[in-house]
Amino acid sequence: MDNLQSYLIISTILFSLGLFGVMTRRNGVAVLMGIELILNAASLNFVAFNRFGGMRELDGQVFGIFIIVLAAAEAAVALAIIINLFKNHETVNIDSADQMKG
Amino acid sequence: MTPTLLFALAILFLPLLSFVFQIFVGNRIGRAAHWFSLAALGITLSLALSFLANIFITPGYALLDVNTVWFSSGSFTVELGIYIDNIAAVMLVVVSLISFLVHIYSTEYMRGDPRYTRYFGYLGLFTFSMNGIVLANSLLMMYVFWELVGPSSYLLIGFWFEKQTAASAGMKAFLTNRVGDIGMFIGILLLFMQLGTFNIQAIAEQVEFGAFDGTGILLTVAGIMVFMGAIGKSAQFPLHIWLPDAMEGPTPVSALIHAATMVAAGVYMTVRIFAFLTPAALEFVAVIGGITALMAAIIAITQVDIKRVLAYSTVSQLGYMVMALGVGAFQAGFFHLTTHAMFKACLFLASGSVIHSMHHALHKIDDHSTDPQDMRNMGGLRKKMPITYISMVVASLSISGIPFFTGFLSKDAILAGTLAYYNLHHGWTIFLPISGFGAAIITAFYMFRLIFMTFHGESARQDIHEHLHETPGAMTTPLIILSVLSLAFVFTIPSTVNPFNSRGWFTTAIQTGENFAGLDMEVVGEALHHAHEPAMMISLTVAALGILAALLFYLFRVVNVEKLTKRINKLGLYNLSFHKFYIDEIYDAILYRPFFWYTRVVAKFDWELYDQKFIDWWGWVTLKLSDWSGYSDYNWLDQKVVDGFGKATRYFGKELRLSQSGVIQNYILGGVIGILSIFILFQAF
Amino acid sequence: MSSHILSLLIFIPAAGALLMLIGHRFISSNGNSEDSGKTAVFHKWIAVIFTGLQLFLSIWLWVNYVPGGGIQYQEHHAWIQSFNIEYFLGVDGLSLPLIVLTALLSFIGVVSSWNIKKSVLGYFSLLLLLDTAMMGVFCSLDFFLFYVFWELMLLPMYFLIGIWGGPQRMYAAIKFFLYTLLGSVLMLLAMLALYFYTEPHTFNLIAMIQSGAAIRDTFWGMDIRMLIFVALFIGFAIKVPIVPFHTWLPLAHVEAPTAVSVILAGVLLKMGTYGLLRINYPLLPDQVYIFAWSIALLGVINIIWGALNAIAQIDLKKMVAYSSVSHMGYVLLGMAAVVSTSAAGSQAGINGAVMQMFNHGTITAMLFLLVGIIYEKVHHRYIFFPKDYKDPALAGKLAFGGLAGQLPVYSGFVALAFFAGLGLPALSGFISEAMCFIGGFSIFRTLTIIGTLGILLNAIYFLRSYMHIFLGPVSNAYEGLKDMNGRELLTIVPLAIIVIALGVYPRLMLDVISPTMNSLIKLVQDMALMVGIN
Amino acid sequence: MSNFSSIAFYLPELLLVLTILAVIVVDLIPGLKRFNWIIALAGIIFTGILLYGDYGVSESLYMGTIAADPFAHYFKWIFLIAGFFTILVSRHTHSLRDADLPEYNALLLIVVFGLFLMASATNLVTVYLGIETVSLPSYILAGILKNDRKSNEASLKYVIFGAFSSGLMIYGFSWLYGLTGSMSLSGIQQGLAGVQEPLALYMAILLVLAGFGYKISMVPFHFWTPDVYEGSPTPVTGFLSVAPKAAGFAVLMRFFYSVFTTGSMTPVAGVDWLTLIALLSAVTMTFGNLIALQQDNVKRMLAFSSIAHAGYMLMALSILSPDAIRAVMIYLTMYLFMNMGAFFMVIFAENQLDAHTVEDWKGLGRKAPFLGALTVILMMSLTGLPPSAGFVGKLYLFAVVIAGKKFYWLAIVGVLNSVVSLFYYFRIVKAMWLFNPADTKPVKAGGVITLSILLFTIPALLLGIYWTPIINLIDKSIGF
Repeated sequence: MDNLQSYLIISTILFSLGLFGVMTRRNGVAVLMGIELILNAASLNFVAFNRFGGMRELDGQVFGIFIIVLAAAEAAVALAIIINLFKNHETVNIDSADQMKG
Repeated sequence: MTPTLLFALAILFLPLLSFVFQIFVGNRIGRAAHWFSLAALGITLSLALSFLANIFITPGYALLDVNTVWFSSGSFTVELGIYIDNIAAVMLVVVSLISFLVHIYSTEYMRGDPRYTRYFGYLGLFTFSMNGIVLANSLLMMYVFWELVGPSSYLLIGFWFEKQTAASAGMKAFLTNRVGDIGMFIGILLLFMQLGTFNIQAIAEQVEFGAFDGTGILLTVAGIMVFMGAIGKSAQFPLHIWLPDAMEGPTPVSALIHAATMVAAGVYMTVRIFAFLTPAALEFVAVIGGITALMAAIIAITQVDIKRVLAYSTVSQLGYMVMALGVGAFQAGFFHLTTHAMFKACLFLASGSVIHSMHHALHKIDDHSTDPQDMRNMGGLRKKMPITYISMVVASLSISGIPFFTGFLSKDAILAGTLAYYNLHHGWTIFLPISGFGAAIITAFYMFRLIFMTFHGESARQDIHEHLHETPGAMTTPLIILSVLSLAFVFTIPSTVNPFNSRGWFTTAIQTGENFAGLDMEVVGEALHHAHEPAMMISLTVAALGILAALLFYLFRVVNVEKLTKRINKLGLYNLSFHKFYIDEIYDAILYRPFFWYTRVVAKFDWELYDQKFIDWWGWVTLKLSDWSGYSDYNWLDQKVVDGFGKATRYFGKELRLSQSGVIQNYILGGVIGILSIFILFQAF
Repeated sequence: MSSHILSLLIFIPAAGALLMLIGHRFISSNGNSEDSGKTAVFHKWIAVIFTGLQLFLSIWLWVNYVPGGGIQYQEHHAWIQSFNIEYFLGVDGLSLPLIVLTALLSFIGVVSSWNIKKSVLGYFSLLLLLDTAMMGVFCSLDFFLFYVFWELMLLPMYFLIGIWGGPQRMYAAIKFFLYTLLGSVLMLLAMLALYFYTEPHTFNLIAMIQSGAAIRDTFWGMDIRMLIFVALFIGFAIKVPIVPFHTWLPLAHVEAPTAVSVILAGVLLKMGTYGLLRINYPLLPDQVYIFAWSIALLGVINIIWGALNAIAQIDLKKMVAYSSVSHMGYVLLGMAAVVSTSAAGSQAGINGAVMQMFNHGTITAMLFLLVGIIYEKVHHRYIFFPKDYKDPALAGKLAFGGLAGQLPVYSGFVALAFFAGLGLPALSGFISEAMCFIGGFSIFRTLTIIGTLGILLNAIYFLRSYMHIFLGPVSNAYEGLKDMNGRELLTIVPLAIIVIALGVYPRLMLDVISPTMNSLIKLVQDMALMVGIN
Repeated sequence: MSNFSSIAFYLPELLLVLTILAVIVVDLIPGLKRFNWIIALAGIIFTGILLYGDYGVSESLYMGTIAADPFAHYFKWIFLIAGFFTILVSRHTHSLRDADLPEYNALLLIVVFGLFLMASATNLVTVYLGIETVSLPSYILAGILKNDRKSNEASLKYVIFGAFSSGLMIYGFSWLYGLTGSMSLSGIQQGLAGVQEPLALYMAILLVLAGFGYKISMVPFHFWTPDVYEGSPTPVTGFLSVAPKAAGFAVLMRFFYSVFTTGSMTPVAGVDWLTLIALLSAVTMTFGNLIALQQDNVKRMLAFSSIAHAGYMLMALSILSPDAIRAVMIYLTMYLFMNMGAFFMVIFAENQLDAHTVEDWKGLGRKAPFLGALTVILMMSLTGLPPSAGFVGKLYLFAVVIAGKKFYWLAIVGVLNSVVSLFYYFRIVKAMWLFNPADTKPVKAGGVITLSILLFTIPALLLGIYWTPIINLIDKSIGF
């Protein structure tokens, strides 16, 4: 099982789950989680490719760390905004923000 | 510049000068301004006479033939030129003489009119245009002046434009003429494209040397096309409808138009182009003339308006002239043009004199409802207006073709021509002499009907009668001059005084025309010669018959006219004549109304459908799209129509903006669907 | 002076506009945008002086022009080197009449706008800007420069119609704008295609003539030359306007203020046909051969369709607008004759077309001015009131009648203009129309014969409307109308003189244009041979 | 170049970072708080001076992760100008009065820094880093009016859509890395030459395009644009509509031209992304224009129009040639002036009249004739009518397409779209000039706003008449 293919399958599943979550969840926090899943899928890919691709450098691993860092920052900003949403709308349901359309 | 050219230019431009003077200066001077026009026309007339004098010296020779480039772009050149031969010289005299006399006459007739000076200006313009046609050496130049006759007639016929009928009549004349002009223009184009020139002499020459080879169908077509101009101008069937309406103009104008200018222009032009009219084209010409002559004569019988009778008589006589040219009696046609100018001018001016007198009488008794032109209100005028009466009788005798009068000479020659034509061709061409002689008998009848109804018998309205009196000298003098000119000897001296022989200076000066398009003039001449005597016999007989009938009907009242009328009318014949064969009504029903309806439809289509709803088609498409997508209902159809393109784009925009639902997850969905569809799309292809 | 005369000619009005904007600040007492009487007078006189100066220069240009001397008064500077765009001006026999026409009509337009009340500054400065753009179009010999001026016209036109127009002005303005822009963007594409297909790449219209012959390519199976021709043609056709691209015209004309209608009909319409002659003809002569019949057909359709529509109109201005459609048809018919095998025919056609452009400019300007004058007097211009007129008592009734007695001078000029419009000899329209017909007839006989119907149709609506308005029983509704005043005469009389002068002595014009146009014919015919399609 | 020696060429960015820090620090000192905008502006000016010193440099920094090349250099000027004027104008925007401006300025500067990074990134990591550095402060900026529901909604939509898109992109990156084994753009290009799985590559390209497309608001990743633009404070909207879009194009061009293109200027193995771009371009501009027709809110209309402008620019990228890059750079330059000018005008209208919809703008031209006239020029330029900068920009775009002799249909779609765009741009002009205002009381704008509008209108007009200097500059800046 320790081959590239299995990692890729897992990452694809993660990606799909993330995508599904982003598209279906109403709760803002849950949507954020979906996004995190997508990022993790990418991160996993990087690491896996780095390991199985026979590369000398560790740049894939480094990228993985970068993703984690930036995902954290992103989550921080997004959560702040969702809190603000809650302040304004008394809900974290992102459907409630549909004032602007058309 | 030779004196001849100078004179010719003076003849052309003096009337124009009169026009310019009257328009810009005239109304500041007032009535006295007419002296300027009289002087201008007087000089014109004397110059024209000086040309006429020349034709006795050198017959058959062009007095003047000059050419100058009007404008040119290298290969395409348009020349202007003057060509004066005997025909033109005679015509010039006719035009300027009649015009001059009409000028004199009008000083009295139009006295007190608020636009008195302008009237004289218009007369000048008219004379100028007509002289231009006469002098032109090229078809294009002729067309130019031909078209100029349009507005001048428009202005004169509609001179009393406050009358709706006058205003419409002017327009009708102009537009009807334009129909013919289109044909003439196309004909000119055809000739130009084939021969590269507009010059009439040059065209004739090239035709002579076989520029149109083969069957000459093209030449026939070109000839007929050019002749269409004459159909319009000379009021031939089926474009004769404008002429009777043109009676709405002042009576002297009618005299000018119907005797010497406008209507004569058509015949004159046909004379000019005679040399290259093919036999087939001439046949067409003859038929048109024949139909016109007979039909107009029949209409004239029943008219009660004195001027209308004369108007239809004019149409009929023009038919004669055209028919004459058609059958190859070139000389006779032109002769009749000349003689007709004199006696018809005389008739019109005389009728004008009557109307003038009637008008004054009505004015005196304060009657504004009675029509001063209706013959039924006249009668017994001969004692009150002797000069008018005599001159009118002279002219009537002339038009009826009685010996000792000019009409006899020319008309007889035409009738001989039709007879000769029948002798040559047989068959259906019997129609031509029938038409000719038939019209002759009718002419004599209706002319004397007019005389008797107007001048003889009891006065129908005694109250009017009391106030009638002879018109002043300025009006009677032209009458006298014209009636003298309607006497036969004027045209025959010094050669002969035989009233049955037309040989004289005129026939010497105006030779039998040439034809290069296939008509053998010698054969025609021979046939004419043979037909001369029988024609004379028959024509004398029919003229006598006609006058006799008129005598019986209207002077001695042997026959009860009313009863007869009713009897005839059982077949609708009287009405047919009285309503001018319903031609105006027919045109109205099948041409004018549908046409204007059509233009309105076109305009509606252009704006309301094409422009405003063009994209209703787009709209239709989008409607279908929306049906499929289930997005839209039919409401948008009811919305105000913007523009086609705009509508569609806005509509699509409206549909598309639905995609911007405001819900973020739909956006993401949109992105994912987008990316997937791109992926699939590109994999598929 | 002569070396920069064209630049002067183009930018004098713009300078006037600038002066107005600057002067406004100093003269207006409160610095307000609204006009006081003082500023209004200032703007009017600036406009008159600057357009007058331009008119004077254009006449100077005409007088000193040497017919047959090729392109004169050239100015040639590099503009954007990296794109080979040049500031290239020049005048030949094709553009000269139109330059004079533009200057004349601009001047007359300014004079006729004397009674404008609504923001005088804006009106006159836009009018002058428009003037600059129009002049630029006719002077440019660089396609790019031409295009810039071409588009520059749209903006002032939009405002002039949109602000000073009639009740439907906004609709008319945007419609005009969209329609013409649609045409010009296609032209832009064609221009770029020409640029990239010529070697070396150039926008220089003179240089393109030679290198243009080498363009050979296909796109999706279509000849690229044909695509370019069609794109350019549509661009120009909208301006002419050629049916079916004409529907912006009646609306824009009707809604525009008088002076703008005059310029619109007098100058802008000519740009379409000018563009065809300047660009399509020399650059793609083989396509001219292919499309000549279609151009003639469209010309005939224009003649007939425009006239039929004009007949049905009850609004005098709309009638005149449709008459423009009809009259521009003659130009097209004449232009199509370039392919005629007979030298006389092609020369008559092309020269006639150019003359018709000028003549229609003057005649239609007269017509619109005259309509404007009556509108100013009675505030409507109906021949018949429409069925849904605001006053139900008048709806469907004749609106005028017998004005000829009340307004003799006015009706005289209207008669002159109408007769000129229906192509009466001795007035300028006749010569050019006849030449167009002669040209057309030399190659497209049947079409031309159908086209000659226009002779009749044009007469119908002019005479009918004349009768309804000026003849017949005098209507009492308009008592106390004043005849034309001096200022109005000043706008009409020069045009009337030109109309008569060119009708009597067409050489005034023909001698100037024919050398250029004849060489254009030769060019088109020779190049078409060279390109190989003939 | 090694990390240490790279610093010499990285001074502008470093100064920018210092400025950011200074702004944050100064904000903590009560007495100096009100001066922080001066520090921010001064920082930008000095950055500009340092940047000017780097003119003509072409170096690869930090072991090939960042390039200090003329291409990036040119874009940096666009970012600096946009940033400078946004900070300046924001101070005079009424709706931002209550906001925390110090934070605001710092955030803006961070965005500028991120844009610098985006424009010069030559490595997957730096590309990602750059995009995120731009995005994160942008989310906050969009929602900086904390109590404004619209602003809040804008930031929410922005963050979710942004994070999602960058997620897609990063996933695509991972595949690229896997396929080629390299992180640097040049390495990936070389690696792609031998790739055997076009499908995977294709998927990767699409995912990457999603990330970039979101930044330049390309259909179908444009959905966030209108809502965010409408909800954000107007100066932010103006900035977002220009600077990140420019940076997005910079990174898009760099990426596609140096990664998905072989050395001989043809698309990489079996993936015809040129046709893809052409299609997306047509859809994008049509979509943007058609919906813009329907808008009544001026900001929203401009948002949709900015989508359309992205479509126009993509049009050029469907042709693979240096001219395409040049054309896009020219267009972005022109777009900077005309679009930001238009947004400044919107700020003016909001400030003085509280005008949001086209209806509110009625008669504005008569109340403020000078600014009204400038607006006409800006709208003309946005429509692309000569003589204006917008026209010149479009001219170059169309020239590329025509010269490519391949996508004539795209050119036709493009010009038709310009015609459509006329309609809505001139709705604003119509409202301003063709209607009479209720009252003719003149409306005066503050000096800064007027000056900013003027400064952006002058180039919008003058660059339409003479643009050789810009062309020369850009021609020197095309080298990657």
